[in-house]
Amino acid sequence: MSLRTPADRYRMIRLIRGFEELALELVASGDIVGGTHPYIGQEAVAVGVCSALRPEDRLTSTHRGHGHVLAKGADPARLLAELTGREGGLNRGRGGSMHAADLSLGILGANGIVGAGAPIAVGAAWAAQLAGEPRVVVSFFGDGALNQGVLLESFNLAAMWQVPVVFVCENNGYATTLPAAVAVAGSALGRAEAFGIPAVAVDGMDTEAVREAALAAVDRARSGGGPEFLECSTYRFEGHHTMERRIKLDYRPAEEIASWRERDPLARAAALVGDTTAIDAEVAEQLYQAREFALASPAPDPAGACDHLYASGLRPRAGAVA
Amino acid sequence: MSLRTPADRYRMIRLIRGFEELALELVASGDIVGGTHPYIGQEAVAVGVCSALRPEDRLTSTHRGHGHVLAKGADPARLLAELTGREGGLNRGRGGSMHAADLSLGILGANGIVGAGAPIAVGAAWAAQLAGEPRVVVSFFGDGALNQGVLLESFNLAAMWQVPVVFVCENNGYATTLPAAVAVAGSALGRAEAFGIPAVAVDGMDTEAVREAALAAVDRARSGGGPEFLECSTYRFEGHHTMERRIKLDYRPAEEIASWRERDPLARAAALVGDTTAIDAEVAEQLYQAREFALASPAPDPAGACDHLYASGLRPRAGAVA
Amino acid sequence: MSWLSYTKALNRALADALAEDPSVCLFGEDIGAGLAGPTLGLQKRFGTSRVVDTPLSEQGFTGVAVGAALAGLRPVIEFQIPALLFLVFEQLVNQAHKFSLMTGGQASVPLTCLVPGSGSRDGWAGQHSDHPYGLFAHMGVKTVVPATPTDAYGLLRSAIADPDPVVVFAPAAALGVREDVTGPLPAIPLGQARIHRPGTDVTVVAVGHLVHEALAVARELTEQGISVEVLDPRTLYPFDWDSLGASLEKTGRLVVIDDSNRSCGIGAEILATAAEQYRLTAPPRRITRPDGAVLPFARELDRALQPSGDQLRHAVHAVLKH
Amino acid sequence: MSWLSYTKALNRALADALAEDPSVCLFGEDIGAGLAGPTLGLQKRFGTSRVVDTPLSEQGFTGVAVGAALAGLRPVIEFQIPALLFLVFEQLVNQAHKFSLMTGGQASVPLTCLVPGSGSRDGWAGQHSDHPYGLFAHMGVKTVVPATPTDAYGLLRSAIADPDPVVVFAPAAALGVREDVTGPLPAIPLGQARIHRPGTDVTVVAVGHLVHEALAVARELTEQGISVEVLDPRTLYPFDWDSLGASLEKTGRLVVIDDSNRSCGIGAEILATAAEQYRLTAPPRRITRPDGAVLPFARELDRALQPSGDQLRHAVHAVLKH
Ligand SMILES: Cc1ncc(C[n+]2csc(CCOP(=O)(O)OP(=O)(O)O)c2C)c(N)n1
Ligand SMILES: Cc1ncc(C[n+]2csc(CCOP(=O)(O)OP(=O)(O)O)c2C)c(N)n1
Ligand SMILES: [Mg+2]
Ligand SMILES: [Mg+2]
Repeated sequence: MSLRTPADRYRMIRLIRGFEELALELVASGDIVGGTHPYIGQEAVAVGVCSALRPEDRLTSTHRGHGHVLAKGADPARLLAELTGREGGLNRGRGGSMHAADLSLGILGANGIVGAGAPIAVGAAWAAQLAGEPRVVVSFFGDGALNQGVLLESFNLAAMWQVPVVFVCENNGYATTLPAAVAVAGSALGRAEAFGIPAVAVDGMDTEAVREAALAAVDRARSGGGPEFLECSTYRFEGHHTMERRIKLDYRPAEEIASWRERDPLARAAALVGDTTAIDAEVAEQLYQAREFALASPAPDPAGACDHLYASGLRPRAGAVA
Repeated sequence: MSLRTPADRYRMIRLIRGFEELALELVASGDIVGGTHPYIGQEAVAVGVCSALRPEDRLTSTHRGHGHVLAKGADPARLLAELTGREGGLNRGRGGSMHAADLSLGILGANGIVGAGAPIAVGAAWAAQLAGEPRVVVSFFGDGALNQGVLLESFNLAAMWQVPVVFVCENNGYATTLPAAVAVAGSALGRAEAFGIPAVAVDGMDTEAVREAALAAVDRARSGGGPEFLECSTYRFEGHHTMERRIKLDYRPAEEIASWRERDPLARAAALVGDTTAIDAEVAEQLYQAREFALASPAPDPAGACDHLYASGLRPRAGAVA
Repeated sequence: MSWLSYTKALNRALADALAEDPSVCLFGEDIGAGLAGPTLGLQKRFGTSRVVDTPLSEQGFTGVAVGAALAGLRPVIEFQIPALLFLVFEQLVNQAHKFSLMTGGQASVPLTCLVPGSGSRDGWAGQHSDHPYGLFAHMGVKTVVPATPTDAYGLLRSAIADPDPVVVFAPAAALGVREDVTGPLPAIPLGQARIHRPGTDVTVVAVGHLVHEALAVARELTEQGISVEVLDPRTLYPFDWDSLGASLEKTGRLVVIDDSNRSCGIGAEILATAAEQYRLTAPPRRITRPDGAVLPFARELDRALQPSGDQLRHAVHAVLKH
Repeated sequence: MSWLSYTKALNRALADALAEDPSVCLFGEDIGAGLAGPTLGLQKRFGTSRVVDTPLSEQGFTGVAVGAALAGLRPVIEFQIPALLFLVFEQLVNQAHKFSLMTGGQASVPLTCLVPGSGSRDGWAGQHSDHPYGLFAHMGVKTVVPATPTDAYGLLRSAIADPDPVVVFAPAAALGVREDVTGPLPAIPLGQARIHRPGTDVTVVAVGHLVHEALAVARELTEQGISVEVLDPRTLYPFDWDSLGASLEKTGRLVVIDDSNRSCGIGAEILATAAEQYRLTAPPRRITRPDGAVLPFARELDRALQPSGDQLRHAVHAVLKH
């Protein structure tokens, strides 16, 4: 799915938003077990960045990964089937929300460990460089990841080796309940710059602004200019995890949420398109089909619980011996 | 042993230098098993920094720790007995060169893992802050440690919590064979500053310059001003490890070594004292006594090989059962 | 009398420890909000300087806790996910565990790590579902897995009071267990097993939440005239070999049920020691996860890899055939 | 014919792999200088882009290797110290090991970790002397411990060719072993044990360098009319249970000698599986390090904690009493 025009990008934002709302519904109904980390509010980042990528480019994602995975082109039906733990899912139901991946599209996976995707992205970029392939790798992560040592080590390696990686920090102001203001000493931009990585602040609620910054970073990386860092200021409209719909936490003031909601990237993207009725209808249909597909896809056979444990085909001993 | 006067500091530099030379001898003779990481050439850093400390202050050290341990006041005889693996050693022969510690003097140990001392120092500083004790903690580490995630995480925690810690980077230009120039993107100072930690470049071959910078940093930390970072430019005159006396490596140009040797901190400190004959003789005697003590101290009884494995006194099962 | 949940028992243990001993302090992510349960309300009661919300810097703050412990405090760290222990393996097993021996008994590190929600939680998938207690039992870090609210309370109190590092696993599947309690709860010494149900035909050693599964099976088998002794080791390291021995002397038959990977797990250790020291009437059995298991996302697959009551029943019948 | 040392065999394996397969690349500290031995001369021959000297960022570059593997390369990492595996436990067991299953078979991570000098090296003390292969066998990462030069060559080649992560431990005490070899060396499949010496009275399973100790004891016991079969598993995970079974069917008696901690070690696994599956004539024995061992610095103490030929002799006599 191309993201070349504002209408394409609006459509993708609409799709992600709708997908996430559908996911909320399926969490509530119990069809998605364990819950998800909703991406609602942050869509401009995934869509703006991925609009700057080519099919052969790669990305690493996070626990809050649906937006990245969809924007890079994954089939919403198969992503939803993954979330509902079905055989038709992207990962055959083995990964779920936090590990959704589509290697054929360069999506090296959502990740359950904060910061873990960054060195993987650097490694994939390093491999492209070694092969002389003009591929760029994007590493998405949150403000919380800025305090992970492995991420800072990755900055150093990327800068030292000048690999084609773009670090995209989605600063939504919080790591779960912890405000970035009391967790991140100095500034996000300053951290990247300290490693000699050019760093740019971007309005993460504005798809076009993100796209512009990403295009510049990706082009530079692709042409051998080395890594770049984008800090996208954004906000999650939902709780950290769907669990928060059941437990009351008061770490974010109501006015803060309200003021960010006024900057909804969906509305902003729609404004560039004009009449969105047709697109909205198409996306609604696509999501309806996704839902049908996901819920009709069979549950995995328990006999295959150890399938793919080893790429070599090694079958481990079972846990109980008859 | 006070380090208040230039003569005191010269004496300590002389002691460390002599101790390290003696250690080289005992490695060659086989009395020290496994070798050491010689501190020769870097003495100005340990002595300058420790001259700014009070007895109740603490420090964490590195694999190249003899200088720090001696400058903080450890008994050279007991340190040497530790290096020779004797019951009379600081650690009863259980730690050796890389784990030499004297908790009674606030020496929280040399450390075998690069970067590992930094969060420990921050933790000790945090504890002092919680207790309202005016204690400062110094964390020594090399340029190689600047690329360890845990060290950068420690910068963030120290800055965020404004604990009384002084980070002292002994930049001797190399991590084993790897030049800092191809390992550390950006600058050492810039890394600390990125976390909002004031950072100062110091001539690490000049004891008085180091002392002055350390006094300022320690005073500020003690009075609640938070962490500071000192980058001491220095050089090790010997190889990374005594092993390098046996294998030939050519990662450092001979002229480079020669030019740094001309800036020997020992000569520089001596120049401030005038006639050093009496001090030299005293130190020589002290080292002679240390050697006598170390080599006369009994080897540990193998029956006590698991002594102190648990502070609770738990005795583990043996590895072979009769 | 009150109806105490497991999570509330952990909460009470932390509160009592904080109230009784000013050297106790807590570190962890989102513990101010009490997100995981055990720390609920503690920051309000004991303040932000003793109940410390940490940035996402697991290595850093674990090292900080080690340093604070060396400075005389008794830190407790809450980890949100068992996999976070992988991130801090160096700090726990290579630093905290080794300080006492390496310093010849100068230092002790009274550090407690609490992992509420260890093992599988529906829908959390491969990176959030490990039960890595065997790793710590191998390295020699004291390892506790309470099965009931009163044990959770009593063992956590002892862990905090212990002069050595202790890791306390609170299995997700046990967090919902409730118990009637009256009056103040006692501390329970580390290293003492609990016979939940005496029996004469077979000894079933059950770990953590599987104690309840084992008790259910034992009750059921009574009707078939089979007398099962259910032994909960409670502490996996140091293990209470005397209690196991006493039980095996009675029954001569052994089945272990343990929700961790098979190879080199605690089940292996129990069978090995039993084989060395006791002549069993029948070959022993263990029920575990498969070798090298990674729990898949889909519930059917996840469940297929976890030990079940059925497997236990089967194993008990098998050892009774001899 | 040549007189091949163990270290040289590793060196040859790396060189041949690099020469034959352009997707093989090496990462590690001081590997350009060939400091640890196995990489000597490789950077000169294959260039700095395939033999990469890394900064001291173990987590970072291990993650990089995972990313490079996902992008189609076959990275090998050399770790200078076994304890560095603790630092990268997350990257190895929680990322590399889990990718295949979590992605439903989309991804494989053909990553090899080589640890030359594992176990005790005289004088390197507590943080440099671990033999943590049991941790990987528990988590399910393929784990190899070659005892001889030809096995070192052949197993390392297979490890590099394998589509899954493999950790290869080269015990410090085996690095000096030499062997006469002629012609090209074969790859040796993972998961196949080697009977070093057939025998009929007792099966001695020996791991790594202890194979040579076991062979010496076996030769000596022949003179007393005792026939010892020496079995080297070579791969600890997956373990060659069939070969063990065949041996035990012959001898009915089992002794394991293994230089790692007792509790939950590979020795435990071997005894446990033997107890489950075979009726032994005598209770099995294992000779290991003590529970939770930390190797003290002093040579006498270090040696006291390692398995010895004396203990093995004693154990063989003990199992023969029955
Ligand atoms: C290393 C690590 N620490 C803690 C967690 C638990 N956890 C999951 S998401 C999260 C907050 C992440 O914050 P941020 O990086 O800002 O991303 P956001 O959730 O805001 O998108 C935490 C603490 C984890 N998964 N990994
Ligand atoms: C985390 C870690 N990585 C690697 C090593 C092996 N090693 C010991 S010292 C050293 C170099 C350290 O360089 P630097 O920090 O600059 O200190 P210096 O030796 O120059 O004093 C290395 C690679 C280690 N001990 N710990
Ligand atoms: Mg965030
Ligand atoms: Mg250095």
